[in-house]
Amino acid sequence: MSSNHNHGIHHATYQSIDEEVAPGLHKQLHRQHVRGTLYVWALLTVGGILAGLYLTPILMPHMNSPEGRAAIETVKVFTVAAAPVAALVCAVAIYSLINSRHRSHLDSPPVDGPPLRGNALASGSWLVVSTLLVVFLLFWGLTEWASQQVVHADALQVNVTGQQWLWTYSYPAQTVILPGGKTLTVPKAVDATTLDLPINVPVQFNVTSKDVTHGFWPTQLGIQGDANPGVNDVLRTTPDHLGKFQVRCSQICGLYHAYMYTQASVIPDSAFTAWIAQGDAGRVLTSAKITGGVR
Amino acid sequence: MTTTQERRLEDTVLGSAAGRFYRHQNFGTGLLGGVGLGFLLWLLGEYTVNNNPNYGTDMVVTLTMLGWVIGFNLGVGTFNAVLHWILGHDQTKEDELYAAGVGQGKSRYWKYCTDHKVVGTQYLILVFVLFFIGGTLAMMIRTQLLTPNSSFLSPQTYNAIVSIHGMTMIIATIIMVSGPFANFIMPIMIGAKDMAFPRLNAMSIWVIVSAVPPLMATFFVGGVNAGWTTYAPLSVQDGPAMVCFAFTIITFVVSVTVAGINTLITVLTMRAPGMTFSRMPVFVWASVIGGALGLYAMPAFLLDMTMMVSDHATGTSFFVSAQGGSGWLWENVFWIMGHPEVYVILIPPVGALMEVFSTFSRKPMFAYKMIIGAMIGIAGLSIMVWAHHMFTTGWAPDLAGPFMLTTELISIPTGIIFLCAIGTMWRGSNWVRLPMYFGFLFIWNFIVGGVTGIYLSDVPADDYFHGNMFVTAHFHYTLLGGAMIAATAGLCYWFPKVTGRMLDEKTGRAAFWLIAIGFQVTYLAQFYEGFKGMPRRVANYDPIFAPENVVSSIGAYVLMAGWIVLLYALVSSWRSGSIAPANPWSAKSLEWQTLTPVPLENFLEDVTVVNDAYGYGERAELQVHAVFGSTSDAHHGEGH
Amino acid sequence: MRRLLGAGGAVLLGAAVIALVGVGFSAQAYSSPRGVQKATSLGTDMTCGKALPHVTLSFATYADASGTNDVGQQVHPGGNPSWPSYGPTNIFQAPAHACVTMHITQYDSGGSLNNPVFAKVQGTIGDTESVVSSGNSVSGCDGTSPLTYDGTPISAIQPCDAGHTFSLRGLPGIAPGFFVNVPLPLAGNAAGDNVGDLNSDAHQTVTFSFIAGPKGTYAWNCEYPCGLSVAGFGAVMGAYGYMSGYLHVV
Amino acid sequence: MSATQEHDVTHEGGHHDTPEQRDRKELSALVLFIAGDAIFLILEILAWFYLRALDTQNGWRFSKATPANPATSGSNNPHTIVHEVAKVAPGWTIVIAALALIAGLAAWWAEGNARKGVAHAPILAAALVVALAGIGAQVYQFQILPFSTTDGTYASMFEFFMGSVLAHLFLVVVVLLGVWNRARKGMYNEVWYQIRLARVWTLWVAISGIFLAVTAIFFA
Repeated sequence: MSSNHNHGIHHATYQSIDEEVAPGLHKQLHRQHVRGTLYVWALLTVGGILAGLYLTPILMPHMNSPEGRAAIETVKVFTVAAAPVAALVCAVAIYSLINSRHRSHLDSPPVDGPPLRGNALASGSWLVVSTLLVVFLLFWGLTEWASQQVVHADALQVNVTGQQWLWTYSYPAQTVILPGGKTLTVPKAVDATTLDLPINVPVQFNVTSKDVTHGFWPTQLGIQGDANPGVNDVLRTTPDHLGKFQVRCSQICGLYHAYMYTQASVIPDSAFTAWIAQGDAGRVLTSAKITGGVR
Repeated sequence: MTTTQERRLEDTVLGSAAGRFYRHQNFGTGLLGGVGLGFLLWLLGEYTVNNNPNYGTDMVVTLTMLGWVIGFNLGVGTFNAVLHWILGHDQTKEDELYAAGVGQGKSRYWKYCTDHKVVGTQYLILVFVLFFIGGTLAMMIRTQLLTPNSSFLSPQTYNAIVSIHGMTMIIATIIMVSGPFANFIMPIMIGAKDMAFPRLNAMSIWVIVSAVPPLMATFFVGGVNAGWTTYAPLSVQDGPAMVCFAFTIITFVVSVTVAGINTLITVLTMRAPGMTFSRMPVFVWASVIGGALGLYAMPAFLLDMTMMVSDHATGTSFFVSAQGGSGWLWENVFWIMGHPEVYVILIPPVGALMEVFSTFSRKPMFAYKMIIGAMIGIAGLSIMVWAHHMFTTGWAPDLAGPFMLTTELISIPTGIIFLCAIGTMWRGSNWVRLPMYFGFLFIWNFIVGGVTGIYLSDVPADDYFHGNMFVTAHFHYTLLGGAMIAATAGLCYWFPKVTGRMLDEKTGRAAFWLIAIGFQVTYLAQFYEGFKGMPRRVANYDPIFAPENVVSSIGAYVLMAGWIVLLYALVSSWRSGSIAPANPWSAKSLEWQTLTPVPLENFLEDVTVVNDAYGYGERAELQVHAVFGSTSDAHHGEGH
Repeated sequence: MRRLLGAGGAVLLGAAVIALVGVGFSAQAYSSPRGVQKATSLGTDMTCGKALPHVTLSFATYADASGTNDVGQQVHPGGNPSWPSYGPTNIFQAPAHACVTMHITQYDSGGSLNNPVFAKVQGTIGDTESVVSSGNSVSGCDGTSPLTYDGTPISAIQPCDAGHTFSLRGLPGIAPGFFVNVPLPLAGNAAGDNVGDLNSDAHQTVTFSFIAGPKGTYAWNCEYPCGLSVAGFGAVMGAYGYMSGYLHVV
Repeated sequence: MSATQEHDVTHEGGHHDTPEQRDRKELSALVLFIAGDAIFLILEILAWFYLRALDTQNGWRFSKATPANPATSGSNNPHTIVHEVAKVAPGWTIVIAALALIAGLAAWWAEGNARKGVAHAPILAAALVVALAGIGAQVYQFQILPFSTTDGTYASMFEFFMGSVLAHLFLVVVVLLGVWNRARKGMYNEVWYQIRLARVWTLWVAISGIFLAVTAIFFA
């Protein structure tokens, strides 16, 4: 038998093995270890919660619709909910690193760790907590999602056509009865290459494509849907804040995918009516004017 | 093993029909065969089918690629055994020994070699090559994105690079652990003498090798425009590059299927006595689960890609809506493959990492049964979550709820992986060597990847984040920061066993810090881009995204520098590192109990397993994983 | 120290490889071998409705990119002979905020647009273009025979009479909302016919003016389905440099 | 390594199994392969029903297109399709599946004979001929189809099914060729498990062929 054929090595067993033969939870979690870990955990949890609450709105753009704000809220809530669990994992890892019994990096540790092969209480509570978290996340997600499925009886129809590599919009002739009883009339169909939406008017986008799949993503409306050739994809929202943003293509669509964007704006409904009344001649683009553009 | 015995073997081999052609087949003859047959079929195509304006070029490219793949495998020797079997000329013992590489020195690494350790090493080299190609492409992407309206690459070249970066990395990560380590280490871990089907094993590597050139050929026939997901109908609209791309995948599917079957049968039928399922190391379980999941996922990939070739070369219309097709068919079938595939990538590295945690914390695996259950649970759930990639496609919006449910459920078994990792570390005698460094990095990265994954699983949030850089950052955190870092931990762990040399730890740690810091900078910046609303896969962008793109690019350069330093450490240690002892980590699993370098058929004596491989800190009788020799106590403790 | 040197060397080597590959790729990129066409200055005048520096650019669309069937003019050296192309180059340059007049000579045949929106002239001065026909004998799709224009400003063509379009857009963050779309009516040449010979071939000369935006790179492409495959946007349409390019505003 | 090592490495890795062990391994591997193939089959049939249900732009068989309201084909394709694409009569589809089934049953018979130690090579030869006839029939069916690949998704799916059957039959022929040749040389007089593998594979191909035929005929 060759000398480096060293199967059957006996490593030193854990020093206080007799205490650990039938370990209860309180013995596995030695008090000083628990305290150290708890400090790290608390610190990280607070950090995570604060980041979730205060960083998210800074990181994400201002949203022009309830759907958009729901996205921000979701990130906020999920970060806060996940923070304690993520912090616990980090805390144990960091504590294990700091409190490593073995300082020499060159040789194998002289003493093995305690042979903890699992603990029903720890595993069980981990399972219960993570299941409860998932149930909460699911409940939150489904509630938010369901609240976005409200179909307004009357909505401004906007036909969105994606093609390589431009979005075009057409407003068919229609009369929309607004929630307050007022009406909004598009007397004659209007084609446009920018997207202009009246504020507080429910909008229904009918999204389709002439060629390949595009991703219709009016960024700050918090909705998104693919433009599939031969299919009509319906998206609904009600923009409730004035402002400008971009419609970007979110699905790679070939050569000029990067340039497939549209300037879009939410404008007062009087401005919208005035613009639409010019009919097709009103292709003079509102958004371009708002931005002090080139025309 | 330069013994009389070996010399005797060499004599036997060389004394038999050594001059036969198939003994001389190697990578070179493979190239010759592939190029030759490819050229022949190209000529044939040019003079027969290249008259259709719509499909002619695609038909020619299809024929050429077919010629390359078949020719290469003919040349390298993939079909030898089948042909011999059909002819009724079974290989002699000498032939089989020759095929296992006996007495051929380093040249066996260039051959159709049936020794699982040679195949594992070949896989390792291939993975390095693929990562280097993919990494170079990534650097070009980041260079293009340094400035908003960069003119470093044309939009067409940019799209081509994005697509091939993606697919190269996907292929490389699928095989990065199941290739090298499930082939080299896993059979030793279960006390087997080889894989169940050594010739299929060799086939799996050489078929993948033949799949790589078509992928790179896409650059020369117009490039793939459609990203690695190659969504139809854009990919139908693409030029013949898409045919090359599809051929890569079809070939790759053959390899993964064969390798998956091989892994499963090996573990099912070739375990050493006493190696019960409950004593199997976690890495073995992970390989089995990864292989089984691959077996489920790959047929879907095959279906999608054959349909794609058919649309290109024969004018069928599976994905062309004007003639009744649908891009949704592509998307569904693609993600039926695609989501399980993510876990085909992830599970084996996680298994490897668990071995690292247990060995370097000097503690038994915490909650062993739970982690096996968790991996099986992840695999089971992963086949029911595919449509979360399609929340915004307009396909079946009513199914958003159920798919949100299954997707979020997957975080429960994923959480158990964390529990087992920290449970194993808790109060351990943590021995912080290089594999452990990467282990800690994995924990942090995978937390970030996991939490951001929860945002994406939620439909209202996904309506903002889908298709933007947030998704890019998320899956790089899970697949690069998670799976690939875990695989790196595994590589540093098994490096002494595979190469017989110790890995230079100082250079390795320098690489680690570059990788760790570069990675965070790169992808945290990309998260910020995503929050702000920058779409994915764009060659140019709004200047409002400029600062974070500069940061991300600089991070990416640091990250790449880190990988290159690590590669340097690996290569220089492999060439001239200090000789590794058989068991440098004092680990208990079987691969460390045999010689380094590992002899042909792995063990010099019969192996009997008596306990699991995690008896750290246990009573003496529980510390023994296996005994060697015909009687269980005869060699117990020998060698001390 | 030796280790550090080695690692440093490896980094340098890797960077060199990356740079080399990058250079290789970018050789076929933006910096078109066909060069950049700079606009010719015409002084300052009122063409765009107010006193602005006036510049002009002239280019053409050809049915045959490589010019192999042509009188010798190669508009896209090494290009695919069955592909149409803009020429002599696809990259143009004009000063910022100037009045730009473009003359595009259309030598190619055509058909129907995928989307009739692109048959309307948009974003030019007066939302019009003027077309002058020469030697055209082909019929328009509404029965006009032959399809000829006399230079009167028009705001649209029949969507089924299109040869190509010149559709120019600003990039995000530079000139949001900037959009110029000019349909080029078809000429009577069959694809692959000898084209590009100004004297004898049928062609339509389209003239229009617009005010250039602020400094930056603007992208243009053709919206007529002149490629193969899905929606006529494969092949040439997916290949950069034929029916797509840039306008550098400096 | 010391000279006292009595480790016998003169048999190549993994190949020192008994025939029973090899039988078990190879049959398990075949079952796994068939499982993967079954997933392919299921997805293929799902794709058929999915496209049939979507019928995007009347493109399944153009059955709703009329001269007044034609189904458009791609803008690059000059043909606007106004007539229904003909259904394929069941005849050949059934014949091919039946031929595969006959080949499988013949292999089964041969396997039984080999177990009993009586003549089995001629039966395997017959099975091989039947499988070759199946390929011939499949190629013939390709040629008599009343549509081409470009005629919408029904045509596409149908031809894809046929291609899939053809590929499977090709593998059947390869396997049967080997088994027959080896049987002819008397290699299965004692160890016959490979005939069983060939039988299982051929029968699976027959079953998958029947599934495809039923789908293609009853759900046009």
